[in-house]
Formats: sequence, C-alpha cells, structure tokens
Amino acid sequence: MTTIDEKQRNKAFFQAMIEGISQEMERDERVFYMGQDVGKMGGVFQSTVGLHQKFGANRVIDTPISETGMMGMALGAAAEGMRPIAELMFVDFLGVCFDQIMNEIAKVHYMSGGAVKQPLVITASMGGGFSDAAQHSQCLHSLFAHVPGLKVVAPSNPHDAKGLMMSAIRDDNPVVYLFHKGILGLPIIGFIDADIDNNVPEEPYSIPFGEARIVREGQDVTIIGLSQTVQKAALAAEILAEQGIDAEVLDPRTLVPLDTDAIIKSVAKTGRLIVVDEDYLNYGFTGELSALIAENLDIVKLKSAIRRLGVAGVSIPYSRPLEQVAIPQVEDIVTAAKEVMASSIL
Amino acid sequence: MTTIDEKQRNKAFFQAMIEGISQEMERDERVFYMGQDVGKMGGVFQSTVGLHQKFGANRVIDTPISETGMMGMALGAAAEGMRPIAELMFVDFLGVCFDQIMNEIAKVHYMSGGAVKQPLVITASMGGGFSDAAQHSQCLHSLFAHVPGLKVVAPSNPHDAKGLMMSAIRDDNPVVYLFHKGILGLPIIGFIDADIDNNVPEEPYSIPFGEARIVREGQDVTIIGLSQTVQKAALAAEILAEQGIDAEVLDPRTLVPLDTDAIIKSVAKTGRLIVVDEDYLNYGFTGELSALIAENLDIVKLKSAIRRLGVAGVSIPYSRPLEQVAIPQVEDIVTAAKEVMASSIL
Amino acid sequence: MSDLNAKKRWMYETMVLIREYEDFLAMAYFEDKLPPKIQKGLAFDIGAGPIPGEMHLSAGQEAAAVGVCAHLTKDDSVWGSHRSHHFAIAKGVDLDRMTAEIFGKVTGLCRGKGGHMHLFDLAVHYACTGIVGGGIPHACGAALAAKMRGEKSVAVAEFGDGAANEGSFHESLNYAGLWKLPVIFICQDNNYGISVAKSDSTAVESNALSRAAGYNMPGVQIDENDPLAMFEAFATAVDRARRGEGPTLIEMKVFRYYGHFQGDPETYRPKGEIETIREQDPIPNTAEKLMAEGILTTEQIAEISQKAKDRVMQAFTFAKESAYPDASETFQHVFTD
Amino acid sequence: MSDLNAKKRWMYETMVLIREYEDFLAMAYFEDKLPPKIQKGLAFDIGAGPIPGEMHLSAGQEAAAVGVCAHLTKDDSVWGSHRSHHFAIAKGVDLDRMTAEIFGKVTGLCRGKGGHMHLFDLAVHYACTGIVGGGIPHACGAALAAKMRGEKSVAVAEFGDGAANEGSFHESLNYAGLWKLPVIFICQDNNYGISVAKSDSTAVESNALSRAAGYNMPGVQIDENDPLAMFEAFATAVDRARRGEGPTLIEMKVFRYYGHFQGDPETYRPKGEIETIREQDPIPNTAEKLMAEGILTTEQIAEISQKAKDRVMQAFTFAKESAYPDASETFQHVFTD
Ligand SMILES: Cc1ncc(C[n+]2csc(CCOP(=O)(O)OP(=O)(O)O)c2C)c(N)n1
Ligand SMILES: Cc1ncc(C[n+]2csc(CCOP(=O)(O)OP(=O)(O)O)c2C)c(N)n1
Ligand SMILES: [Mg+2]
Ligand SMILES: [Mg+2]
Repeated sequence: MTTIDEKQRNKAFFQAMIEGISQEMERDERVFYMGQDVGKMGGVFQSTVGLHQKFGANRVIDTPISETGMMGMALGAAAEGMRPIAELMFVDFLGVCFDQIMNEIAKVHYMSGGAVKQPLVITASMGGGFSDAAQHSQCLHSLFAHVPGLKVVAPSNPHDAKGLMMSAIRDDNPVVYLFHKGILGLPIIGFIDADIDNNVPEEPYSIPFGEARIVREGQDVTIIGLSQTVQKAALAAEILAEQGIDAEVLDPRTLVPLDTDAIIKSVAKTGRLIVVDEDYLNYGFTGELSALIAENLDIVKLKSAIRRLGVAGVSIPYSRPLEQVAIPQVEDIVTAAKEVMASSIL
Repeated sequence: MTTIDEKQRNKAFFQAMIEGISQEMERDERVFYMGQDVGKMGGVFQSTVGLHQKFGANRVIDTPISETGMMGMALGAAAEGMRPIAELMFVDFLGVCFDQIMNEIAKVHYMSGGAVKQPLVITASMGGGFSDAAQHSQCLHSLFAHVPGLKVVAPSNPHDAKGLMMSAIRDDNPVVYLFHKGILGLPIIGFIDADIDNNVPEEPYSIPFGEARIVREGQDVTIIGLSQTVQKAALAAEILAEQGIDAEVLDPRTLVPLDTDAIIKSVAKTGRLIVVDEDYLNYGFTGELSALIAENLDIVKLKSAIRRLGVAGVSIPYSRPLEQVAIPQVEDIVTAAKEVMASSIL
Repeated sequence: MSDLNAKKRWMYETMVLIREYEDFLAMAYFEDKLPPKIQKGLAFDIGAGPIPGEMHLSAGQEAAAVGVCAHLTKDDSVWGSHRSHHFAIAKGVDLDRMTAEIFGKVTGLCRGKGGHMHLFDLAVHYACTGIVGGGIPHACGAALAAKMRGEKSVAVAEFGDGAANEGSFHESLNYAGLWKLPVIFICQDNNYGISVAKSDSTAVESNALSRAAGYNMPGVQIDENDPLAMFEAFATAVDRARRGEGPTLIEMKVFRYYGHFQGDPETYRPKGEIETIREQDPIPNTAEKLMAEGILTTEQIAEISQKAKDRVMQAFTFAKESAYPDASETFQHVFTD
Repeated sequence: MSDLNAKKRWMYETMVLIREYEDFLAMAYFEDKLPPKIQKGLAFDIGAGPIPGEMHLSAGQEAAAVGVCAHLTKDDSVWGSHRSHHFAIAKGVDLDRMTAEIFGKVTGLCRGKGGHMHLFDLAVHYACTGIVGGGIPHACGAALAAKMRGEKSVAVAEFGDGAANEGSFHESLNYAGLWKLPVIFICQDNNYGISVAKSDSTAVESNALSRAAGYNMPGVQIDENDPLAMFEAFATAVDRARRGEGPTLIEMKVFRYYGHFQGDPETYRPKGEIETIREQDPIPNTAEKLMAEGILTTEQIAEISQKAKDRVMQAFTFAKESAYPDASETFQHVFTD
C-alpha cells in the first residue's frame, strides 16, 4: 500500500527481523540468541541466517532439544544482567516449557516486587497453511496474552518486523515475538504479501509497543487481524473495495499492550467489526477484541453484530482441503464483511 | 437457595466429588486414579480421601513429581482402553505438562480421524484467596478451554460436583475437571457457601455437559460466574436484592461445551451482563462470554455495556490486602451491578 | 525353514520394503514443489504438491525397526516419533492406508487428518507423534495398562538421540524403572537432531551406557547398524518385560541417509559422511550374511526387491487414486459424540 | 582463629540461627489459624492469621545450606525451591526483610508480593521458586551468564529428592554437563516428596551415584547429615566449577523435622521416625565436634543460641511492626515501565 519511491529498501520479513537482531547484538553485547539449529544452520525458518558467522558460537548458540532448560536458563541469565533471546522453533512447542514461561519468566518481576528484571525475548514461528498438521501449524498468541507479565508481539510486515524486534530486545520485560511462517518471505514456504510495508530502512529504528497500525482507512467496517491475517484482511479489503465496501484494516501489532484506543476509535467510526484470527476461535484473541467493544457500547454505536473468524473448535487438519477450511481465508473475510454489511442490530 | 427437606443429603463439595469417583470406580474397573499424594494421604486437598483404602494401590496410585510422564501415561493407557483420572495437585502446574495436554491428549482423537479415543479425566485444584501466592493460586480454565479437543468442567456446588464428575468419567473424551479450593468445604481452608445446591443424592447421577444452571432467576441483570465466582455472584445477588436490583445468576458449569443458548436467553431477557471470573481478565473466559453476546446483538438488545470482572493484568500477589484487590470479591460484583444498572448505552 | 531363519528373512524383506518405500517417497515428495509450478520467487514450496508439509524419512534406520518388530505381536504396541515410517511398516501398519494418509486422502489411516507424523493404526497398536519426546510416556501408559490388566503385551517407545535430552525421556524412564513396566525404549542414534550433532547436544557419548543406570534398568548399546544385533538385544529385553521384570533401554547406531526433512540443504553435514554411511548400508550387508547362511539366494533377493517395488507402487497408486475428504469432515472428530 | 575454624564456627552459628528461625516460625505460623478465631466448622484455616498460605520449613536441612554457603561470595548465586529458608539465611539474605516478606509486608524483600516461596534478594544473588524443579535451570542460566562474561562466580541450584524426577532436572544437568557450566546441583534427600517416600518415587537409591554419570559430571553422595561433610564435598565442587571444569551433583541425606507443610497431619510418617532423626540432629553433633576441636566453648554455644534468639525476635518484630503495602501496589510491578 506504500508507494515505492527511490528511498524504498524492500526486504523480506525474515531479513528485516534478522537485521533488527543483528543491529541490537552489535549495539549491546549482553544480547545473545539461543535455540535449536539457530547456529550454523541459521534457523529452520532462517530466523538467524548470518548471525552465527557474524557473532560466533558464544552468542548464537545451538541448544539441545530441551526447551524447559533453555527457557529456565534465559530467566537465570536475564536475572544476572544478560539479555537473552530464546527461540522456540515452532510456537506449538510452548507446551514443553510453558511452566518456565507462565510461572517463572512472566511472574518474576511481579513476585519480586519489581526487584528482578527479565529483559529477554522469546521468539517463535507460528501458523499453518502448508499442511504441517496439528502439532506444527498453530498460532497460540492468545495463550501468552492471557498470562500477565508477558508482552506479546506479532508483526504483520517487514517494516514492523524490524522495528518491533528492536523494541523487544531493548525492552526490560519478557517479550514474546511471534513470526508467521506464511509471511516470512522464505524461498521454501509460500507466503502472502499484500505489500503492507516492505520498506525496511537500514538504520536502526524501534516501534513502540501498544500502537496499532491503520493498514487501510475505510468507513464501512473495521477488520482487525494479527500477523498473517492482517495480510489476508488487506487483500480482502481490496476485493471489498471493488464491490463497493470500504473496509478499514487495523493491525494491533502487539496484543500486550493492546492499543484499545485505536480499536475503539475505528469501530466507533465504522460501527462494524470483524476480528480475524488464525489462533483458535474460542477463549482468546477474537473474544478479547469483541469484549473490548462490548464493554464500550456506551461510546461505540454498533450498526451490526460483531463477527469473529478463527480456527473454530478444531485442531489444524493435515489434508489440504480441510486445512483451507479450518483456517480463515481471504474469501471468508470477504464473505463475512458482506454479511456484516447486510445485517443490522435490533 | 434450595429449601431443605427431609430428603436433603448435604455433603461438602470434596465429599460429593469423591463419591462420584468412587461410584464410577466401583462400576467400571477400567477407571483408575493417579497423582501426587493421592494414595494413602488422600490428596493434598482431600480429593481422594478413602479411595486408596477402598480400591488399593493399584487403582489409586501415587506418582513421582513428574507430571509430563503422568499425562503421557494417561494418554497411552486411555488409548489402550483404560479410563485414567490424572490429578494435577494445583492447576498452576499445567505448565510442566501442557504439551501432553494440548498437543497430545487434546488432539489424538481428531488427528486420528476419530480412530483413537481418549476417555480420561484431568482433575486439578484451582483458585486463590488464602495467600498461596502467584504460583499456587491461579484459575487457568481459559487456557484449557482455548484448546480444541478438551471438555472443560468447573462445578460451583456439591450437587454438580458429583454429577459432573460422573459424566466426566463416563465421557469418551478428555475432560478437564477443575475444583476451586475455596468451595471444597475442607476443614483446613476457608470456603464460601451460598448454599446453591448442597444436596447430594447417594445414588449415582450424571449431569450432562453444556447445560447451564440458573442459580437465581432475575430480571435486571445477568451475572455469570464460574466455580467459586458463582458462589460469590449468588451472595452478591442477595445483597443486590436488598437494594432493589433483581439479578439473575447463571452458572455455565462447563466451558466446553458452552450452553450458549442459556446465556443468550438470559441476557436477552435482562439486557445487561456482568461476567465475573477468577482467571485472568484478558484473552479468556470473560472475553469469550462477552463476545458471544457481541456476536448476537441482532437477537440480544443490551441496555448497558457489558461489564467484566477478573484478575486484571496481574499475577496473584501474596500479601492478603493485595490479593483481596486482585481477585474479584462479592462487593466488587455488587458495585459493578449497581454501576451497570445506572449506565445505559447510546 | 526354521522359525529363526523365517524371522531373519522377514527382517530382510521388511528392510527392503521400508527402503523402497522411503526412497520412492523421497522423490515423489518433490512432485509439484519446484519452479515453475510454484509461487514466483520460491525455490521450493514445502506446502505444494500431492504430499505437502514436512517429510522426515527413515532410510538408514530400518535395522532398528525390523530387529524390534520381529519379536512383537499385534497386541504389543509401538509409539513412534516424527521419523517413524520404518516402525509403522515393520509393525504391520496397512501400507495403502498409511500412504493415503501421507497424501491426505479420506482412505488414509486418519481420513487425511493426521499426516505423516500422526499415523494411528489401532489394529496393530501403532501410533506416533510429531513432538520430540512426546511419545515416550505414551508407551509407559500402554505398558501400565497391560500390567494393570495382567496381560503379557509389551510397549515400545522409539525415538532419536536428540529426544533423549527432553524432560519427557527422564520422567518416562523413571516411571518405567520404578514400576517395572513392560516397556522397551529404543533410542536410535543417527548422530543428529536436525543440524546439531549429538556431541553438541548430549553431555554423554551413550544414553544406554550412561543413563539407563539412572533408572534402574539395563542399558544396551548396539554399535553397528545391524538388524540381527537389534534382534538379539531386543529378544532379551522383551523377555524381561514379558516376565514382569521391567524395562530396558536399547540404543543403536543408525544412519540418516536423507536430510532431516526433505529439502534440507544439509550444509552442516561433513563432506564425505554420506558416502561413508552409505558404504555401511545394512541392507546389502544383511543380504550377504543371509546368503552365506543359506537363508536367501540371489534370485530370492531380486524377487524380494521386485515384490517391494510392486507393493510400494500399489500403495502409492491407492493413495493417488483415493479421494480427498469432504470439506465437512473438517469439523468432525473433535469429540466422539 | 584460622580461616577454616572461623568458617566452622560460622557454619555452626548459622545452623543455630536457621533452626531458631524455623522453630519460631513453626509456632508463629499458627497464630489466629485455629478455632474459635476462624470460619465455623474449620479445624485450621491455612489462609488466616498474620502468616497466611502454605509454609514449608527447612529445620533438619541446615547442614546442607551452611556447608554450601560457607564457600560462596556475594556474587555467587543460589536458586532455591519451596523449602529454602535455610539457604536464604545462609546466603545472607536480609533477615528482617525476609521475615517481613513472609508476613506480606511492604518492607519485605518483594514488598509483600512474593511470599515465602518467592524470596528474591538481588544484593546477595538469591532467588527461589515454588514450582518443583523450576529453579534448577535458572542456576544454569546464571552460570551461563558468568561463563559468557568470563567471571569466576558460580551458581548453585538447591532442591529436594522429589525434584530430581522432574524433566527440568534432566534438561538442566545435560546443559550443565554439555557446556561445562559453573553450577553445582545440591539435591537434599529428606526421603519425602510430601507424603511419598523416595523409594516410591525414584527408580534408584541415589541420584548422585546413579544419575550424575548420565550428564558427564561427578556425583557425590553424602550419607550423613553433617555440615562438615558438605563443606568438604562442596569445596571440591566449587573449585572445579571456578576452574571452568564444569558442574557437580552433590546429594546429601537430610531430615525434614516438620510436616511437608505446617498443618500436615503426617499420617504417612512411620512411627518413631521423628524420634530417630531428632536423635541424629546435626546441631548438637556439630557443637560437640567443635568443642572437641577447641573451636567453641560451652559458654560460646550458649551465647550463639542467645544471639540467634535475639536476631530472630528482632526480625519478627520488624515484620510485625511493618505496614502492609497499599492496595494500589496490586497493579504495580507487572512491567518495569
Ligand atoms: C518438543 C519439540 N522440540 C523440537 C521439535 C523440532 N524437531 C523435530 S525433529 C527434531 C530433531 C529430533 O532429533 P532426534 O530425536 O535425534 O530424531 P531424528 O530426527 O534424528 O530422527 C527437532 C528438534 C519438535 N518436533 N518437538
Ligand atoms: C511442578 C510441581 N509439582 C508439584 C508440586 C507440589 N509440591 C510442592 S513441594 C512437593 C514435594 C517436593 O519434594 P522434594 O523435591 O523432595 O522437596 P521437599 O519438599 O522434600 O523439600 C510437591 C509435590 C509443585 N510445587 N510443583
Ligand atoms: Mg537423531
Ligand atoms: Mg524431599
């Protein structure tokens, strides 16, 4: 959506993310990166390509397949003044180390009455769409966001990928940084690119948490996504525009902190809300955003009932035709928007 | 709220729960119970008192402090036709075994295309209120409910405790059964008893999942809680009644499946909703229930914005005066109800 | 033919079938995944083609599977990992339905819902999981069930060297040792966890030699990729388990002939390693031995090879010709009811 | 007095202080928790009184803490568990602020937010956690930080016999052995995990003797509840760690004089056990030894006892007299900003 000028420096998401990490590692020698296959291999999803060569095996560290140990070590190292980045290869694996994340890392600062800091970043790939089946396709941002004490970041585009990574590393609190495999721009996985913002300036820059991005302004209906679903929403908005529906697309970018003002403002303007998510539909992100509006109906006048799209009560099936149904697609957003426009509340 | 007649057989929650387990273990020899200190000791929260004596060490099994192993074994045993009950001493410890719950137990039936059954129950104590601090006071039902493939049950009173336990054990699917320490009726932990339904018939009975209980009928505002917050809501309703506010108190009893009809019907009647929870406020139960109404504003006409109460963005603090603030109390519900009654939407 | 010789022959045949299957799949996997059929700019599209998603092949690890399964009955269970085709085949999983599953077809073992890391065949008590270490306690649970019911069946957990560093390994082995469960742990040491060599992930040389004692169970290290060595070691272990004397940890050196997943550039693999391990391929080695023992002839070896090829072709044809599940199945099988 | 004798004296004094603290706390804990002050029908109210919540006491385990901490500097870190008062005191945590924390007061180490399982004192690099096994990898992380920065400090993880069956134990020890981290693991074998005896939870007799080898580190078992034995064993371990040669696992037999938590009916405890272990109390034993060595006199022992009582009283008075945090603090300290 940005117009390309001479100054534009287009990068893929994964490159932008690595650039952010690399610049922070240069600036601050307390920053180090650990995870499975993040060393020589450069990450199974190329999340660390070049870092091992640049910073050496002492700062870009291959770990055993022992995520609980890794997360616990991140806590200990952070408490002692280091600034670890710990990568979960797939966010699906949070289950093997969720205690360290939920009960230890997230709680130490609070439990210590502010005495102990946890300047660490947990990175993880997420998302489906390429038939990697039920245990390797999940988006589980809602689980992290539910737990007080974690900041949760999920950029939708290369520009934000770098700026939010730099903010994450500079933050003195634990930050969960999630990257969707289907927007990384890897040469081995199909990806969606609605050209939201592929311009990645070379100089370091950070993007504050808690500030939503208005991806597209519109008057008729607000569509909020996260990570890859922002890309899908942007594509849906283009189709909708052709059909005379002027959608506003909003990217909260960070779930914690959440830019509640921007969301309320947008829905107050359009009077209609669709929340699109690739995480499970119930008891999560789509519920929280819908509730935010439901709590503010004294200042937001809705024209239609809120509409939620997500992975509705099922695990991610392997077979492609089923996976396509389980995960909300661009057409589902288009259909939902048309239905919302056609409906009205009592 | 039930009137006591001669047939009334009052039992504490923990006794009712044990009776349910015991009767199922008598009926079906495939049922066994395992967990830490559930044997001779009868459970740290007396969840298995008498079972070890009655059924022996082969069916009521003390485990090492190895929750991942235990949950994984429950899966394997269930796949081979047994019907395990696996107890997590505190639900807070789900983190050390969440992979087995989320990626294995919850998904096996779906991933196998229906071939493999998982007739097992995960029980866990939950809740705070007695200064057990951040890692031993949580209510984490939203985390389970977010994951497709798990049924999630949290009874609020002794009658339901037995009936829902029997249903849980008879269910061919994985069921998470949560009991709040502050309603168990133990002689060592203070508890709330609004006398919702303490009548526990001796003969076996099961209560179907997905059927809410209307704890109190009312016209002005619907208050929905879960587990202990239902008790608190019932007490709040009594206070509100004295102040001329006629609250309807609803107990969904099971989060998955959720009795959406009952909730919609109640809120359609009262036009006002307060959701009270002891789990964390954001990205969870209160959001889901609010969203349910927000999605149905074409059939529900709200008079006021929805109001949510929960543990708002903090871990549970140890110090009593802080914990009292962090966890929604009866007075908070009363205040919220009065505010909701006084407000109105655009 | 003696029972033992019949088993040896079965092991050889099964190894050949597995190898044939994996080698065929290795290539079939790339169908429609390469330019120009895929999204512009991609060099390879993991999600494209008739066999989408990750693919972990077991070629080079057949010996472990056949040495184990030669001793198992249908009632014994096997709990595998992300790299488990060899055990599935050796355990007798229906090859047509397994292949259909890998193609995501409705005729698949899981009606297309599981995929290659999630093969379930109740008929032969076989299951696997994609979470490293995740399946190990499942085997303990099956063993516990057998023990509780007084049945003689055993359970097998099979996993890689990398999995032995997960907490689940430790907890499972402790349960097994403590409760004397009829379970056998098969650690296949292919020297890698994806790109990381065992010496960079594991504090000790051998899990069997250094860790089994920590759980009060025998640890057996098999230092050669040889089905007969596994056959022998497992015989002892399975007897012990069936007698109610408890678990055993067996570790075996195996080879990973392909990348961790298909498409893996394997830049971490030392030069010449593939050639070295290919030279030690247990299939021709076993063929030689069985010929020397008079159990197989050259003609029979050719026959076995042809039979395997035919069987594989039949399975792939079945899979290809099967239909995809109907979209409505997406919302089925969450719960039994 | 020689350095060694001064250390021995310090160990004795510190043991006495810990014991005095725990014994006093054991009783103080029950204040306002019994009828008639509590909810009708209750026999005991865990949440009532000035010290609410669970309470795990370390009386009988002092020897482990002082034998370790005698070798540590302020910069070395200790990572404890739910039962860690002994290590906190031996590591030099501010006793007033520790006690205020246990009372939930704003002058507490954590301004009242943590409670007795969550004591953090950055000044002396001390932390603990209520999740069994949860703190073990934290020590590895601190050791990793020291190693990365080329510092000579070491980290200590202290935990119980029950914790050694958690996956986190295994993963942590593997990291430590693999990366030769300057960390020492102290497993305190009090023979129980709540009500379950070690023989009912652990497949082996000794973690040190049977499991350390699985992580390529020395395992030392100390079969007596003796501070001097720990002092010696730890000397070797800490030297090794500071020399960059890697971790050690030390296991020591200790006693749990109280219930798992205060209020525990302890019906699982064999008759006479308490008497037997009380007879072997290391405090009088150590006093005798030090008197025989001429390090302490009877008068000094009485003095030490009185000093400990005074110190404990001072801490409890400080705690009692301190204010509770303001309600508004509930919503502070979630994030640094
Ligand atoms: C808990 C978990 N962590 C990481 C992964 C990613 N992963 C899949 S296979 C694999 C390597 C496993 O190594 P090993 O156990 O030796 O098996 P091999 O692949 O060599 O057969 C890894 C790290 C996973 N699937 N699950
Ligand atoms: C992960 C986890 N599981 C269970 C518990 C409950 N629990 C608290 S202390 C304890 C016993 C621990 O035994 P051990 O490690 O031997 O320490 P001890 O209490 O004997 O000092 C248990 C089971 C817990 N806190 N964390
Ligand atoms: Mg391997
Ligand atoms: Mg113990």
